[in-house]
Amino acid sequence: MSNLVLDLLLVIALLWSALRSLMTPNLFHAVVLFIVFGLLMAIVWVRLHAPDIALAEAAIGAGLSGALLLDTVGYLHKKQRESLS
Amino acid sequence: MFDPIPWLILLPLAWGCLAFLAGVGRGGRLAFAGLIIQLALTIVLARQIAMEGARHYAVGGWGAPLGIDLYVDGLTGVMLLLIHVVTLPLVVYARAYFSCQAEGVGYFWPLTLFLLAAMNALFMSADIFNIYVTLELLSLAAVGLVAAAGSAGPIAAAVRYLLVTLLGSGAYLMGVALLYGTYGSVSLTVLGPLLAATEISAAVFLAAMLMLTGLLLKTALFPFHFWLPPAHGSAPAPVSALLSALVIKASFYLILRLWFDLFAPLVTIPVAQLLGGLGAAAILWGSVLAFMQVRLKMLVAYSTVAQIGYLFLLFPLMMLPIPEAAESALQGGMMQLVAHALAKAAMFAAAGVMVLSAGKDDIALLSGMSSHLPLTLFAFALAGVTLMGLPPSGGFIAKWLLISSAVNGGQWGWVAVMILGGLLSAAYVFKVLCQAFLPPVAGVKFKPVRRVLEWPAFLLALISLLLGFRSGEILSLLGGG
Amino acid sequence: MKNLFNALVIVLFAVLGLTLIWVILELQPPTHVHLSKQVLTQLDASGVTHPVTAVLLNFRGYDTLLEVMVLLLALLGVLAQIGKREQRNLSAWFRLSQPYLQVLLWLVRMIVPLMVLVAGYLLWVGGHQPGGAFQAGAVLAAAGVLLNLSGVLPSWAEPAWNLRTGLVFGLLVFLLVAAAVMVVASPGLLLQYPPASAGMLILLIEMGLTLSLGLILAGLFLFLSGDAIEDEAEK
Amino acid sequence: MSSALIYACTGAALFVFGVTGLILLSHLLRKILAFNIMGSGIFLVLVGLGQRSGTPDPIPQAMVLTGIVVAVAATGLALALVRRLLHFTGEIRLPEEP
Repeated sequence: MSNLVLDLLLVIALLWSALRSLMTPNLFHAVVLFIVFGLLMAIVWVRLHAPDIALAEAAIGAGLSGALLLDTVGYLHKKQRESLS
Repeated sequence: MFDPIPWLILLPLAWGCLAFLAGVGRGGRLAFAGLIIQLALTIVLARQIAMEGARHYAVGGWGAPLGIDLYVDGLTGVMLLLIHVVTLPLVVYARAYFSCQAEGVGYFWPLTLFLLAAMNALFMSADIFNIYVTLELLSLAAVGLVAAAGSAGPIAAAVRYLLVTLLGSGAYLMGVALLYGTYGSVSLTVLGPLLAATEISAAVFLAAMLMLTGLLLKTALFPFHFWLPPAHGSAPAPVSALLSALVIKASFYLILRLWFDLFAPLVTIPVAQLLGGLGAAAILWGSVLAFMQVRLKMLVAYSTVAQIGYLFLLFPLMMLPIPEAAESALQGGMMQLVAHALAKAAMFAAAGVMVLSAGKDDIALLSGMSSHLPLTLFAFALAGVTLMGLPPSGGFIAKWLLISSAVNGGQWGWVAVMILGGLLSAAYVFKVLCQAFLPPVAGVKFKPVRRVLEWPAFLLALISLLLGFRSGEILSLLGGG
Repeated sequence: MKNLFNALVIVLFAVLGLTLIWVILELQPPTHVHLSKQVLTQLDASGVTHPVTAVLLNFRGYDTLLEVMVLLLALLGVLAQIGKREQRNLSAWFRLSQPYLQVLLWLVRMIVPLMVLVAGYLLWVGGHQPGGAFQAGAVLAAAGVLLNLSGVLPSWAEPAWNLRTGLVFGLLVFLLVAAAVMVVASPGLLLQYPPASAGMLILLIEMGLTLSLGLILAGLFLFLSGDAIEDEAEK
Repeated sequence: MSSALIYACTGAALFVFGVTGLILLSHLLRKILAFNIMGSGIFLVLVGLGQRSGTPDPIPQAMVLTGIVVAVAATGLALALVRRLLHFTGEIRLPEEP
């Protein structure tokens, strides 16, 4: 029973973070939400008895992709400041 | 007996790695040598297929469904021969091209070699997940090549191409997931008989739809063609030639494979008619837009959109109840694939030389090209003959087979579309030729180009023309597997 | 017109989504093929005892070979975009000018050696429990990214021959093992390891892959993050 | 309903979110996020559907590992191209259809 509740909570959190990361107006928040989404995915993989994928998702999906995206957001902001000044 | 299959997989990957090791702009000679070896291997393989028929090859020795199977038949043999025959002259062309115009050479050679490796692996694969990996390999190589030219236009085109092709792969992979969920296997050898024997569930229908849509996106069939002209039109000429001639054929090949080997029990006449209708729309729309272009390479790219349409006419014609009509439809479609690959490679190569010489990609600047680069213009015209479908070219045989199939089945609508398409392609080819035969505008100077740049296009165009005389061999290899 | 198109797309994909869910709920379990059982019965012959590693590097090792090529290819695409520039050490200077990074730097000095150890451990246990080359490579890459963020490791420019060798080292090991097996042990058969030495060969491949995957994944970040500095220098 | 099946259905929903976002959103970074969400959805369907009966299945798990690596490769390439586009044009959106 508690497992089912946990699963449903995870599902809601997954769907919510995915939707928000696509819809939220602030780009930085979107990327942070995407990283949260990746970490939630890692938990889901543990729930699905797939620890290999959980490790890879946390390190690659959330970690590396997140770092790449954040760096690009930083670059974008810098560019935008330049074009304003 | 020597088996060329594993070497055809491993060697191109090794060439790619070595070319990357060699460094920026290096690897042209390696590519040439490697391609000659691979062409020899392909010929050996094609002979084996012709003598002994189709066969399976179990990678790792496990066999499907546990391991990954490869499968080679006549169709595979034709495709493998085609990519090597088209690429070899293009390698010579690319070396000369990048020695005049260094822009975009960066990692051209490793990317091209990986592109070839991806196509080799794709054509031989009999495992739908493995095919997904090869598709991604192919797409990323193609996108990297388009973007290498490095100014804003090509990069925007490359981004759009990348996003579209990723969407296509995603839809395809979703189909793979559903099929695995239904049958517990991803091997074509296992899935084919299972689909034929069991009742088809809704999941399989959905999977077929998703996979087909994904591949149509990658093949750029109308109305999914929007990404193709900017990507093929703004890449460096050798890249455009590779992409237009070969890369889109890879996803078409997969559609053909899945249509016949996997989803045959699901195929209905309305679906085939729909594909044919989209093909017909592509022929007319692509040809008209090609005629309206002001840039030469965009014209050639839109002509690709149109010529893809012919390939899809084979689906409704294959459904005809008359066996001869169905057979000649398949043969015509395959001839169209081969002839278009050769002719389009020649056309893009020739267009690249003319643009290089004129200094700018603009059809209006071509006046006087007939006296300056007669051989290149001749190659362009010969390739045009194949696209129009005039005898004795390979394109003529292709269109003849398709038309006779349609006439045989009483499908006059398709006949009308094909004839109209031929006239329209004549219009856009002559638009270029007429401009080139105008007297040169005073004060316009053409840059001289190296002779070695002109011959590959001519060679490719000549092969596409002479294909008409040797179509029997290709068709018998096709039927042999 | 635009809004109409958007609404149409949303409705279309909502229908697709509901159909997908319906199809998934309706689906009967497969009755014909039971692959997970086959994996377990053949596990002894694969040379490793962890089923996922067995699938990844033996039963479907061919996929993995191609997949690593995909990764290298993406890196090639990235390299084509960064253009020619000299390796600059601006990163350290630029980033160290921010005080909170001092703390980060101190942390990184502690964490990075630990991460390298973890990577080695993941690689080693991959044969019999969760872990393996991909996870180990990812941890190595993460260490590289951290070093870059804290200013210790400069962003990379056009790779010289030694870095290029590192990037393709794992792939070359993989290809060489495949070719050697094909010539010596099982003639004409691709990636068919003799059961007796399969475990050793897989570990060899994984060691090469860990190094190259770590470098490639780190490279995706380290080559790209240099852009900002390049612009900085232009001004 | 097993938890694997719940996650498979979630995967279907995520796939649809991702595809819709990839088509409709115009900001390129959002498109890349949408592509990654689409990918995660597919992976969930692949594993969830394969493990309906409750026993772990190593085959789809290995496929998803492959898929994650391919996804990060594509993301890296896409970001490199987007940054280059930004560098040249200062735009983070694609020009309208020609």
